Amino acid sequence: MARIFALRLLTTLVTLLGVAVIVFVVIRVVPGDPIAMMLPPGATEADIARLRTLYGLDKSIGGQFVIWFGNVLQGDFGSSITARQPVLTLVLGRLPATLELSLLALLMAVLIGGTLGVTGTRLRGTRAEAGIDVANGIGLSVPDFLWGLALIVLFGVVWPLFPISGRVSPRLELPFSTNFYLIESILRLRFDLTRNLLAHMLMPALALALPLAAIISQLLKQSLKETVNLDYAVLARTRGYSERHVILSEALPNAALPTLTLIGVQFTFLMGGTIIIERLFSYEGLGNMAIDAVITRDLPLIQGIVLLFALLFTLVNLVVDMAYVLLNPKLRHA
Amino acid sequence: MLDGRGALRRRAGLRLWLSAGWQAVVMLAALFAPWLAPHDPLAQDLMLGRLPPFWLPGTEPGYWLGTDSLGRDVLSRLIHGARVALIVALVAGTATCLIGSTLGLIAGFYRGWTDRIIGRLVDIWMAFPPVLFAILLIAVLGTGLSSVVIAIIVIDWTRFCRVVRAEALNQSQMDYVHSARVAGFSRPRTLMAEILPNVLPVIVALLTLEMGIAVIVEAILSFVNLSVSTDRPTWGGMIAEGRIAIHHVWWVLAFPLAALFLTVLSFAQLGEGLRDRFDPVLR
Amino acid sequence: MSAFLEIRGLSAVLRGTDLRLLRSVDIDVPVGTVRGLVGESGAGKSMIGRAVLGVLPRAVEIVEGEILLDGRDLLAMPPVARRRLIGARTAMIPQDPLTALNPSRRIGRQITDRLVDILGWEPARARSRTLEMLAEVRIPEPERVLRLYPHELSGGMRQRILIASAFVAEPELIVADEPTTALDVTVQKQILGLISELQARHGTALLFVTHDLGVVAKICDSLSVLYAGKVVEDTTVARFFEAPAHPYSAALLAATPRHTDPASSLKPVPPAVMHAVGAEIAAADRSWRPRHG
Amino acid sequence: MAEALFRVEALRVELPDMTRKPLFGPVPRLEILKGLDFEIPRGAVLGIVGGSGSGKTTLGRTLVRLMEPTAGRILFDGADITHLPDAAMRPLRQRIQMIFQDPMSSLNPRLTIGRIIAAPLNATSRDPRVAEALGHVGLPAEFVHRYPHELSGGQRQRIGIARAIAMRPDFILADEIVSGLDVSSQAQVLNLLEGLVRDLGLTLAFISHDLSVIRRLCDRVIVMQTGRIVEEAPTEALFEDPQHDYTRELLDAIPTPDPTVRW
Repeated sequence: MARIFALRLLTTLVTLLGVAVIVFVVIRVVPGDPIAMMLPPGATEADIARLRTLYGLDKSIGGQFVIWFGNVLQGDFGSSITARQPVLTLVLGRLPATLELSLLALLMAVLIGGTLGVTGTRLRGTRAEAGIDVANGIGLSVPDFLWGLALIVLFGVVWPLFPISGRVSPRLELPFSTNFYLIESILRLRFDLTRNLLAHMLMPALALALPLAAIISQLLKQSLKETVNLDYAVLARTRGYSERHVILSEALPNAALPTLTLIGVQFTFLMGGTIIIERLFSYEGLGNMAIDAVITRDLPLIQGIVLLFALLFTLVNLVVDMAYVLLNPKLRHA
Repeated sequence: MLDGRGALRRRAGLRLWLSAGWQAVVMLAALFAPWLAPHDPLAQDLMLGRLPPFWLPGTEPGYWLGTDSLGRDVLSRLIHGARVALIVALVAGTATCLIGSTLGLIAGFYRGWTDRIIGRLVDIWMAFPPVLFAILLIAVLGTGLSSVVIAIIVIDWTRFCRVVRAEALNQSQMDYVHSARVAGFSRPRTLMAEILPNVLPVIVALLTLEMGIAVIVEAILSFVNLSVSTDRPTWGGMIAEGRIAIHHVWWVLAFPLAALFLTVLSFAQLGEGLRDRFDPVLR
Repeated sequence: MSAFLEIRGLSAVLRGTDLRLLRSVDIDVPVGTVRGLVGESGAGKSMIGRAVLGVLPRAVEIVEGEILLDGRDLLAMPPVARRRLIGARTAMIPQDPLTALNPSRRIGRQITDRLVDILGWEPARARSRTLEMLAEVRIPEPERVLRLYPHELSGGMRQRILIASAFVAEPELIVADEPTTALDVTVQKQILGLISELQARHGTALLFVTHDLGVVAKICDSLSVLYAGKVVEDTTVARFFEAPAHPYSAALLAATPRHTDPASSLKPVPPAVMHAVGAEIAAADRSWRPRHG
Repeated sequence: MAEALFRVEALRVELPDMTRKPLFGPVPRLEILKGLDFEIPRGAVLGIVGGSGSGKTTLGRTLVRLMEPTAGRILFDGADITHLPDAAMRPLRQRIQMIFQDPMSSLNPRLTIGRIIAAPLNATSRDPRVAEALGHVGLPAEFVHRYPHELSGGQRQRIGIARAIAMRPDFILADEIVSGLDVSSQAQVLNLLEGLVRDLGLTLAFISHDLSVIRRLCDRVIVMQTGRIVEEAPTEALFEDPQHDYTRELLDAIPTPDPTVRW
């Protein structure tokens, strides 16, 4: 097992190095003169000179990469050109909002998808299953962006149930000392704030959750339907266990395993989706900041956000792969 | 069971026809936009601003789906917007498919170091959020249709590569591939004549999905104002305008949204329908 | 004495169609005897075993007949009571030892859980009885084996576990569904020997589903030959191998390889026999009207 | 005695054992075949028997060069083919054919039967040779338009045979070709193969786990256990007077369809 983990860690490091090279190439090499790219509207001669010395642009490409990568490893992503603050501070300040949104969406996806998958298996061969299949088909082919828009029209305009912009109502006093608003509001027992936060998060989270819920539901149902016909599930039935027990206790632990690996990759897709969904709902997270950074050409900030996302994605995949090994008795003893 | 399959086939046939019907509508709109559109999609007339669609009170004759805040005709913009959507779907979808599938086939069939390099590359690519990657590329490359197409290819080739690689790998372990070797087939011939026909259904399904995805990516880029130039109407651009004035002109958002929904769904259905119809194993 | 398991006029169709899968099947398995259920793939032999245990696939619908377990008709019972009765008095030895054990649970729990959950035994009693049973199927170090996961055991060992698990609660009927098809011949011989020995010692009624007439000759007392869901011959093993009565079962026996007499074995089934048995099925179907219309 | 069609000398096959692959350094190797010597005379039918894990399938795949030997020599018709590269092997391929265990997996599901049989043949001789091959295995010529999944198991396996003989090979390897079939189809396929070997003068290696099938078809038998040949003898002698314990064990374990024979 230690061998599998070590191997996996090694490939993760290689991936992260590759990510760094590509970010470097796209941002620093392709545009020709990166300084010109980095110039915010209304930059002065002094800005240009400062940036040139900062990035050591007189050096060779390889030399530039080494300097740049060295800085990155020390957590120095430079300073934002528009906000004139260290990139790391800005990025870490926004990260909690995006994490809370993604995790809430993941939770919703697992609950919706899991329920539909198990129910579909329970009702296999009936009209209800066919209905779940149709819903899955639509959920699979329509992306989060469209779900978000549809939710805005439905529950923001036609039947205005929820606010359509922001993370929290702007007029509220916030007693928070961290940026994990949702978690802190629960810990501080300020459930009025929790409700307000959730009302803002519900639609963006649902938009992010629906495609993943459809994938989970479809894959879980498929693998459950195979598993409930395996001999061990049949044996459990002949021993007097109910169908419910067979699905939940015998089949689910085994059928969930392939679904779990899939959730890893899909969760990174979901996090990638936060970028446009945050924009759509004016939610103050990393993604919204990233789009602003691209529009204002704040290159150090873009770089920082891309690297942070890449780090998160590889970590998610690493964690899921390791969880898979831990949960699979065949690999646990390898 | 036999009856069940028949019913399934009929329903699949209906879905295929409905999808093909919508595709035809989009294609006709794109081809004949100047003749079909009742107005100039760019003509502004603030006197005619914020007209609602035809079934609501306060409309002006000839503006069926209303106008936006600047008084531009929504229907005409919708029809003209089909052009960018269709070009992106066809060009970006096909190019992404060709590049991704080729790499996937090679990696899955030849294994060894090619597979390792391509696999590592896919891993690295998967570490980037695709939307951010696309936006960044456009920022670097500059806006314009060709940049949009390049961005879609660059971010989405991995989708084909991963799935096609897995399928090619799966197929290359079947005995019919060993049998081709015993028959004296060369490796490339085995790949093209034996494996490709078995991977093709997957590729076709992915291709139609990708066409829908390409349309969405373009809409997202338009939405953040990083697609083609603003004097060309796009569905995504309309959605962005509608989102800003959502409480006044929701129809500017709703109609292109509906068009995108139908387009994405019909591409997905088209893929399934084509497979049910033309795959000998399912036929 | 009446048989412990009696199947009377059992017919099944593909759900929602008139396509018959079982055609008025009659089968008896008296206490302490072994009944072989033989046929080629698609003959419905596994389906009968599954019908007895109440685990038919959803696509199969029983339309008439009775399955009497110790005189009580399983098909007339409410589902929960039927499940309890089957769970308490019967057991199954499945075909594939690789998929018959849950890969994510330890061996011990897989045997003892149902003794506690369903039969209401004390956990300690369940455990000691399980250890006793593992020793009876000659599994070395039973204490250690209880803590293992299925993938840590060979195919032959797993099949022993499944046999122990089938006999552990002293069932009166066991349905064995091709229990040795996935095994090497040398292992098959040991496993069949074990099943025979336990069956005789515990006096269990055994319904043994197999495609292999050789296996039938070794462990069964009587057999039913199936073709297209119909019992074409029901006889004792001694009589059958002496002189099979039905032309189809005679042809099946002649097609079976026999190393002691290579020249007269492996005879292809003559087309005339297939036509005749096909016509027999068609005639039976013409005179059959499903009870529910 | 004439020169043997196949001669195998000290054949060894090792495979990398990926389950014990260390993080760095070479992968440990698993020995599958541990030095085999035997010959297949022209026109002979050789049975290769053994349990699972005996290496019989690996031996077959190495003979037809689907797998690369680690050591030893394989001579086909006097020519050393042990390490012949793919391109040099290709002209010999049509003389060495194989029939696979699972016809569902060995017939390309998305090609018609006609294309499956015709694919390796050159264009001029295609149609008559396909028809001839189908005739040999007793299937109607219309089958060329069908797809594999439209046939029964026995029919599929006959297509596997037709594909092999359409090449007019000198040698055919049959790997467990009846183990997935019902007894009636099994008898039919075996009788067909027996007739073809006789009529076409083929040399055949027949891999099986089932000694009673071997007895009917083969002249000589090789018994394998864990990568070694434990006994090689003419069929009659092997069954009448087995020398090795493992052979006796295998023979004893056969369930003969005769309740009067003690087991």
